[in-house]
Amino acid sequence: HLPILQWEDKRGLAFTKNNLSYSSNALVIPVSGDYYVYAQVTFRGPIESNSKPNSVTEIITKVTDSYPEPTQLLTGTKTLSESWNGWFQPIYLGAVVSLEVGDKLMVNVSDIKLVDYTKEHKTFFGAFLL
Amino acid sequence: HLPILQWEDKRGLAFTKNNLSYSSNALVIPVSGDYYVYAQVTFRGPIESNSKPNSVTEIITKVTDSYPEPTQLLTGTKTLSESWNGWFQPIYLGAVVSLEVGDKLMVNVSDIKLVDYTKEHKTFFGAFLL
Amino acid sequence: HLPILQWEDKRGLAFTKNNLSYSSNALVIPVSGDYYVYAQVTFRGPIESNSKPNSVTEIITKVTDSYPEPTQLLTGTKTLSESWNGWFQPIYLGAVVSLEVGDKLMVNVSDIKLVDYTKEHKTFFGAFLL
Amino acid sequence: VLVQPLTRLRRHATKHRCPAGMNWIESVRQCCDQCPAGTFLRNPCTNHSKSDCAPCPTGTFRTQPNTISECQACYECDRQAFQSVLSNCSATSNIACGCEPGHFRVCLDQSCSDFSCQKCQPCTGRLIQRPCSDTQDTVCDSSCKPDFYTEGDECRPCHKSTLDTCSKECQQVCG
Amino acid sequence: VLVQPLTRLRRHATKHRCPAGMNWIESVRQCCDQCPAGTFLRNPCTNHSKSDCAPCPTGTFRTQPNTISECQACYECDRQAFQSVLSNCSATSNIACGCEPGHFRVCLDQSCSDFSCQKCQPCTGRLIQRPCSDTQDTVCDSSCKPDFYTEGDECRPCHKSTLDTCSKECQQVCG
Repeated sequence: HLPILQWEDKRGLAFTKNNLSYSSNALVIPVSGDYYVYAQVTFRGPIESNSKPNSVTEIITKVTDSYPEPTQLLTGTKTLSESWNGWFQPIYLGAVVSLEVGDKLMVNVSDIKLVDYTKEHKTFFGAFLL
Repeated sequence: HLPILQWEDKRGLAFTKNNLSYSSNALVIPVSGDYYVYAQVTFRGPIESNSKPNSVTEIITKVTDSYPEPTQLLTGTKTLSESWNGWFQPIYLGAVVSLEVGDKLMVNVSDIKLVDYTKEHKTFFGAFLL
Repeated sequence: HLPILQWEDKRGLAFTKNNLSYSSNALVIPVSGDYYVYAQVTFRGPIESNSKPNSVTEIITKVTDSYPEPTQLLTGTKTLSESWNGWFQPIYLGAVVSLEVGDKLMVNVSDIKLVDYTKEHKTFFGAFLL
Repeated sequence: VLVQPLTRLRRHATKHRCPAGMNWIESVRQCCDQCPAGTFLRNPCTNHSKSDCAPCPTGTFRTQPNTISECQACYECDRQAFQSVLSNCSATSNIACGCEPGHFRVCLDQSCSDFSCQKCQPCTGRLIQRPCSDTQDTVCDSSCKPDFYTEGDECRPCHKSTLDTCSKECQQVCG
Repeated sequence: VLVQPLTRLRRHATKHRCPAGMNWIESVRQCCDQCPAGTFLRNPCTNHSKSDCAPCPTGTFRTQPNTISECQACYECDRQAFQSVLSNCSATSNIACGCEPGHFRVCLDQSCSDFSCQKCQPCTGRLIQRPCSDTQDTVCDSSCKPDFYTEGDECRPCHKSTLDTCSKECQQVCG
């Protein structure tokens, strides 16, 4: 599977409340229902590794006790045509999904080294119950 | 008008509830109010037709009994600069709009042949009442 | 600081209600709570000025009485690789933020001359209380 | 990197252990038998009735035993982008896509779940070292076929008539 | 351009004037002392107790006196993109990033809050007019160094042996 992003859940703009908790890289759903789930990842390059990625991908995934494999809920895939002296590419995803109590939500990316983790307002992830 | 996308409303991750129904390519609003409406379309190319599109457009449109013409609610337009050995371009749109009971919401695109319809988590459309 | 966008808050699709008001380029928060804040700016070029921007940036900012400097809440930054005979680039941002009564929300952009203000459905800004 | 999850509900789920082949179902607060691959849990079990499993509707599938309330929607092959169906979607397996004859896969990333189908290169004027396959382009010989001469990185057929332009490679032909 | 703000609450905040060094706190409807830079307002003041200010947790900061309920998260320097730490984040100041030696900044826009670090150009065969700095690439002399000759826009070293290719610039070397 694609690498999973880690998140800050307390400091700065980050917060969790109403029992929606964050543990081992996932948001844990406290009660079954329909949630609006969203995430933005800002990708940037080039990085020192000589590989020239030709695309970036962000996927919001669900892991549930009722099924042994993760389910891809939302996917954003963008090919890169940028010249190589520095590029930035944000991908935003958001939609309503039906979730069960105990389900876990995670964000996977095609290449963790391409994620801009330097500023909290450029890469973020969240959910709220409707 | 630009071609209208068709949607799956029952199988897989798709669902409708609380009387918000889907019929003839449109979400039908069951009660007047303010809704957060959103849609993502992943475009991809090139396709066998030799035309080289230089842009892709996604529009969320409203059709209402009170006015003979559709209203464009949200539009995402992106020019394409990608090289021609395969490109992907997601466009996400979302905002709050005031809707009346019976209004219909649809998604139009500049070119249906460029829409990546192969995976439910890459192209999606929805709305919820605030 | 980066230039601040001005908005239409009454005509066409625009509206404010429930005491969330718009004044001097900002949405004013009537009561403390968690809000889903979103904005899309469509950028376009080239414009007559000979400068060739190599990127566009959209930032949703908070100004609060409790702190003398604005806080950047959400940022979308995209480098431009488009050829120079006309390009469009939408950037959508949205997330949940905790706000206090009296806080002001604004949208800043890297270059106001590059903003496509021609159609209300291409560039928009809003917020709703959860 | 920032997370801001937020919801407005109270109850907290605790972990439950079930015997093999069974999953905990929160709504009935008991362990229920898993439904076999190809089906989904239409209604949970009760004290006096087993899990009610229903077959996945056409166009959906489940590859594993489960207690999930819907089946996954099948992918589709991208016919307009020269993809072809290797195996159809069944109740227990997703569709598998490849490339139409004369095309090969160019993966978008390592997972290759997204790929485009590129035209195989024709080895005009060269011998084929390795034919085009679903996953790799044709590999052409570096030198030209007999009766062809190199011009730039192309191989051109030798013309009987033009003696003067007869390069070394075309000697037999020009004779 | 469209705005669609919307919320579901009634009360309307009116502007309150507080003396210098104090801010209006809506939740207690009174003016409270500002917390100094490096701290945040953990609990507002009451009629009989002062503002309860707590230090910013590590990894966060506040550069100004305030009555805000959390500190701002520090930025991080983009080590994978050759950025280096000029000064660490402290309770009262954000981290400051520059470029690693041998690299210079290429600003994304005027604010230069985002920048990439590009390799400095080596002035092979040229004298350095101005060395590479954090904010500017090396400036090389337009003409080649002695014992070097121009070929295209490159400067190549003169070879003692090859008299015939000895251009004017290489005269001393070829002798």
